[in-house]
Amino acid sequence: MPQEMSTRKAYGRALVELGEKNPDIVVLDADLSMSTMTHMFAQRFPHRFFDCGIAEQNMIGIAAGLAASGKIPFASTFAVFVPGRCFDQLRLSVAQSQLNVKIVATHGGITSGEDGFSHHAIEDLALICALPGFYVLVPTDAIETTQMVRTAAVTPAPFYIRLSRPSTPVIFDENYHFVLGKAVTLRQGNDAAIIAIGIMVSRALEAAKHLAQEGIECRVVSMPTIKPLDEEAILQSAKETGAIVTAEEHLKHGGLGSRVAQVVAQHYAIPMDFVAIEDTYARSGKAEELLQRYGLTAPAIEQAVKSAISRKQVHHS
Amino acid sequence: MPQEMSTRKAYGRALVELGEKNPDIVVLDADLSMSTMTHMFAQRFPHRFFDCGIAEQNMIGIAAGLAASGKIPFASTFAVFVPGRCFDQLRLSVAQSQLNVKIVATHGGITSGEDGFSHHAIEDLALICALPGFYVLVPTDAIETTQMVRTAAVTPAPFYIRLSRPSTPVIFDENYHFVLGKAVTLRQGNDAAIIAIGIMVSRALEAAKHLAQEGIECRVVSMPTIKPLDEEAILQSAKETGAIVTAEEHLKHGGLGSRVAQVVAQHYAIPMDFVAIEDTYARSGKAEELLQRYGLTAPAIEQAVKSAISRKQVHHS
Amino acid sequence: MTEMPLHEGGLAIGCRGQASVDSEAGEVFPNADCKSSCSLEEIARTLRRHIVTMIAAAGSGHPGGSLSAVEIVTVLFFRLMRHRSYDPNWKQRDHFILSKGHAAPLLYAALAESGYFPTKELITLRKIDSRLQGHTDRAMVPGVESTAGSLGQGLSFAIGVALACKLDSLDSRIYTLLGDGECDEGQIWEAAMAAPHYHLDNLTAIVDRNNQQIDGWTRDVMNTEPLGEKWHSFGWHVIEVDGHDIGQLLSAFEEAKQIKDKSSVIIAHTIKGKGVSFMENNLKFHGTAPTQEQLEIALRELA
Amino acid sequence: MTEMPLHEGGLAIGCRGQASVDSEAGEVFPNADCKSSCSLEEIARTLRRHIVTMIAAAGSGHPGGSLSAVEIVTVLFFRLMRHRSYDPNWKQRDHFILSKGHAAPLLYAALAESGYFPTKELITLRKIDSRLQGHTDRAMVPGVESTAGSLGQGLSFAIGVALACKLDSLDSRIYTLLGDGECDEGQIWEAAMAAPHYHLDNLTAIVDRNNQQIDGWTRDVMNTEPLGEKWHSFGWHVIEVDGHDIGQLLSAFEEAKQIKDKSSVIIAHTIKGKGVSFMENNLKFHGTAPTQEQLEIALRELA
Ligand SMILES: Cc1ncc(C[n+]2csc(CCOP(=O)(O)OP(=O)(O)O)c2C)c(N)n1
Ligand SMILES: Cc1ncc(C[n+]2csc(CCOP(=O)(O)OP(=O)(O)O)c2C)c(N)n1
Ligand SMILES: [Mg+2]
Ligand SMILES: [Mg+2]
Repeated sequence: MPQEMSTRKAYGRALVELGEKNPDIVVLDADLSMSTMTHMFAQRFPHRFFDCGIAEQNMIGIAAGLAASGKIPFASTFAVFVPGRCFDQLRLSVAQSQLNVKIVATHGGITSGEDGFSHHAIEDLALICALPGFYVLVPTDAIETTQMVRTAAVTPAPFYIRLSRPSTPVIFDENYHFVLGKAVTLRQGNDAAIIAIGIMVSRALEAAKHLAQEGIECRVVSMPTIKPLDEEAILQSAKETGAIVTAEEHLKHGGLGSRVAQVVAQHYAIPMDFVAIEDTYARSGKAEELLQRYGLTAPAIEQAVKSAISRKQVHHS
Repeated sequence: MPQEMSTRKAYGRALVELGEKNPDIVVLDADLSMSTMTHMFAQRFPHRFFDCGIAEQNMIGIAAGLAASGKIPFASTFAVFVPGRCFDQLRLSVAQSQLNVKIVATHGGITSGEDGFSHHAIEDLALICALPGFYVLVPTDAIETTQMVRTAAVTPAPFYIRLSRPSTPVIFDENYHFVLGKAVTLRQGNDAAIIAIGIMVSRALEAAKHLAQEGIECRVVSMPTIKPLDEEAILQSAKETGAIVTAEEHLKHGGLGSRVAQVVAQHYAIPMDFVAIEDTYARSGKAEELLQRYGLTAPAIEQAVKSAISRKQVHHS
Repeated sequence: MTEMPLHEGGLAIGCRGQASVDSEAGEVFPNADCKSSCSLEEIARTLRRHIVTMIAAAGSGHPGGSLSAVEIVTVLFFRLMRHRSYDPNWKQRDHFILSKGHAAPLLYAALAESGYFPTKELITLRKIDSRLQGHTDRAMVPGVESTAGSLGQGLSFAIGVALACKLDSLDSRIYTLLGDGECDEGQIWEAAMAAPHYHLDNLTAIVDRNNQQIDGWTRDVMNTEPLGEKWHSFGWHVIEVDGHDIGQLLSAFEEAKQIKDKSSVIIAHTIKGKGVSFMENNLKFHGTAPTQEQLEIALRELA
Repeated sequence: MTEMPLHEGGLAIGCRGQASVDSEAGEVFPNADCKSSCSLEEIARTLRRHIVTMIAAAGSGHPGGSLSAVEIVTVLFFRLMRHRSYDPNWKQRDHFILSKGHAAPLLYAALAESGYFPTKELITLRKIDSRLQGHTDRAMVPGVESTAGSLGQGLSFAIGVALACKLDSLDSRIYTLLGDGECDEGQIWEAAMAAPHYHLDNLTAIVDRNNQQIDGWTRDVMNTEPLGEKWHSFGWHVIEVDGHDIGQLLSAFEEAKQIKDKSSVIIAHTIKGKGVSFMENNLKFHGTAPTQEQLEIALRELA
């Protein structure tokens, strides 16, 4: 495994691997197969690949019909178009129909960069988590992506897996084992916990390293399954550290932070802070420039950790 | 004003009133004008009413174009179809376009009843709050609805107003004055605060009355503006009561509760509980039966209040 | 729950769950007995009685668009489609996908009369613990292939099923019933473009052309004419019939079967509320239940 | 920011912001000077140079679909449309709504050459503090009427603008440019059904029929043929032209103007990447920027 690889590339490869093993795997795309990497599957298994053209709603309906007939459809496009362009189809034809459809959306977040806000998926998690029955996953790296795709293929339920465009650091080694619904503690620490997803995990680790130099020991938890949440891991972090910061490439509303906040508030109220995109759209720019501009950085996490720690029990004295 | 009236009926009347005063008001519907009550406007101002047929996406785009040309479009259908059937259109053509479009969606929640889950809007707030720039409102009664519609008409920004199907108690009198972005304290109390929206406000008042009989004094706050939230009112409740329960006819994910939890966690962490629909779809049934079945009742609120109170500071001892 | 007369015609009872082999075609028609034991017209009348009765019992529902499509569904379930009420997921079956989900009462009536569940269950429609949801839920009721209620989604779903049948080399036929108002939805045209592109000659769509939607006549609300030309220009073989004429429907479906390499659509000209005088072409009965008094008149007319 | 040669033709400079009255038509053509001072062909070439130059400077973007529609946009901005660069929101203006938002570089070039902003700003395309977003943002750039980037939305928006013009008794014309792949989107057909229903004869859609989308030729990815018949069956007046032939475009737009009571669509047959040999019909250049070396070749070809 190279040091860096995009999660979508790992997805393309995993699909081919699955396709070899299981003839029921079928793949759909909406005229973006070169970018979502489903073209790898299309080339190898042309008869099990369906390009739906630029018609995301129809793609989801077709996937549902295929699933109802025993196929295991993987449907891909950019995260900004699914769920956004076909939410009602995901709702009725997949979630309410309880069908075994796998949505793998690439170009999540703002790191799709220069295309601008029409192409920045900053609200997909808010939407997809509003669909009862869906598993919602965000991998940390290419290795985890592969395992998630395999897991989705053998778990009969609707899945949403959110990938990103750029190459990102490979964090796990080949021995890593993804477990559906389980958080992964990447660093120990009891002063605060940083719970992160996707590209923010490596930034969380970086922040923790810096904070350790200042004597603040942070636990770093990656939460690859956004739904259902690993409530146990969250509550353990809450109890053992007393302060939680979440970090995600998503709006503050409706994503990881909002989901963790509800668990915490309902079971073990402690101060939190949220590293996420405030209520605004981003502009065109290079991925790294945008992450800086919209506060998705290690320093932003460090600041949030300090803020949460400063609020520990103050008002309970 | 009668004792009971549906908020959608108040909407239909308010539209006609606005239409008389302002020739720029135009109204759109998607083949549900009899149910959304826009037919009242259609009858009075046929040339300013556009039925788009069963094409919600097109309706939003047309509304955006009208707004770009200086009109003030009100677009209506069921809350399950807008935002769900046209999220990407609301995103690009309205929110990202910063256009003055008013969405008034009726049949919010599960009280649309017997039609079943395809017609139950339990996720619309999660979606619409994920659109930067939108004001999101849920009126408590018919009186407040009228004022909200008037406010939306004179405030140049995208609005989403969520109404319900059944007749509901009229709570406010004619002297009531809706203020955009402000919470309304309907009952004082310092043991816990119940923050509620829509049909759950009257249930919250009922719960507070019962709890008072047991010596628990609850503040009842209605939060007609879900976005932007009245953070001040929330934090005041948090500080003065130390326990907050939210109540809404919506999924627990992404609605009022999730938004309040983030404010609380970030500024003044206290125990909370959530009266909302758990992660599931509801079935066909009478409105009242469904509210019972899915836990949207005064007793459920009472229990949640007790739970939140029981967690006050326990783990901080 | 009120006890209501269900007016079981008993006509189709003889057919329930008994597969028989049509030796000519070499195909299995579970309901082949119907062909001899009872006329399709009689079955249609029975379904209509079920529809008005169950909607009256529910106190809400959609009689108009259920009644307009009765002959279409009758011909499919009681003559043409291979299906087994005792084995709803039979791999070789033909598929019926109801896209206009508010016509659920019609589908429930046809399924009950085909033996998928007791006809006396029909009366539970829309009640809190019933399987018979206001709009169809595929997870709840045997024989219901798709979850519906949000319009415009059935044709896409049907394409998925048709593609799967092709992949599995099954010669099943896939039928989907659309409303004419439903054809306003863009998703219908996305799907309409895709089906012939994928050469799905195992797929037949039927448009219940009753010329009404909720807000009025389709030509006033959103004109879909020339509807046949639209489908034709999207690559479909188009057949127009009187949707209440069983003979025309039978030959239209037969014609559709013969067409290779593309999909067929049957535009079935119908009357909304057909069979009940005061419901016919009456917008009000798109989504209003008959009163007890109206029910009695309706049942008399359908006797 | 790299300094890049912008190859300002200067052709259109004489036209910028100077309204002149075409006495024959009695209409205000701010860019009427172009008719005499410079040929539309020359302007088209200038726009092409801007497009490849700014996309090369950005390092990303969509040359193919920008180049294919150059003549369409040239004819509209520099001959037919009433608009004022010094008064972008002029109430009486004609409207251009770019639906296929990835052709933003083309629109930016036309706006700059019309005097809405300096041509030297073009080079800031897609850079972090530029107004020139990767896909158009109506709130940022004067002259940009719609926010785009998610395909399928422009025609609906154009209908809204056209309805507003009718309500306000303005005789403005509304133009919207669609991709042919974009016609896969259901929303296009929802809108296509609605425009003639509302009798919007002030609306003209242009489909850039370059026969390609991202995954390949449209006939392979999702066949839209017969495209003209589809629009015809949706109630439109259909005109087919060579989209690189300025004469044919001019008379098509003139014809559209004469059609009453319904909307017109011009199916402009084009070549994706037109004007740059190695980009023509080359799928790769749908969404890839030319290298510096490729840019130089392109500019030589467009000299
Ligand atoms: C996406 C969507 N929008 C709106 C509705 C509300 N609705 C239910 S039935 C109906 C009219 C349907 O008309 P048509 O398709 O002609 O059905 P029929 O006349 O056969 O009853 C509408 C608008 C819906 N169910 N789904
Ligand atoms: C709703 C939506 N789906 C997918 C895309 C990604 N996308 C951008 S351009 C494009 C192909 C467009 O093809 P066409 O409309 O023919 O444009 P042209 O050939 O003129 O470039 C696609 C699929 C998008 N922008 N919007
Ligand atoms: Mg109809
Ligand atoms: Mg093209």
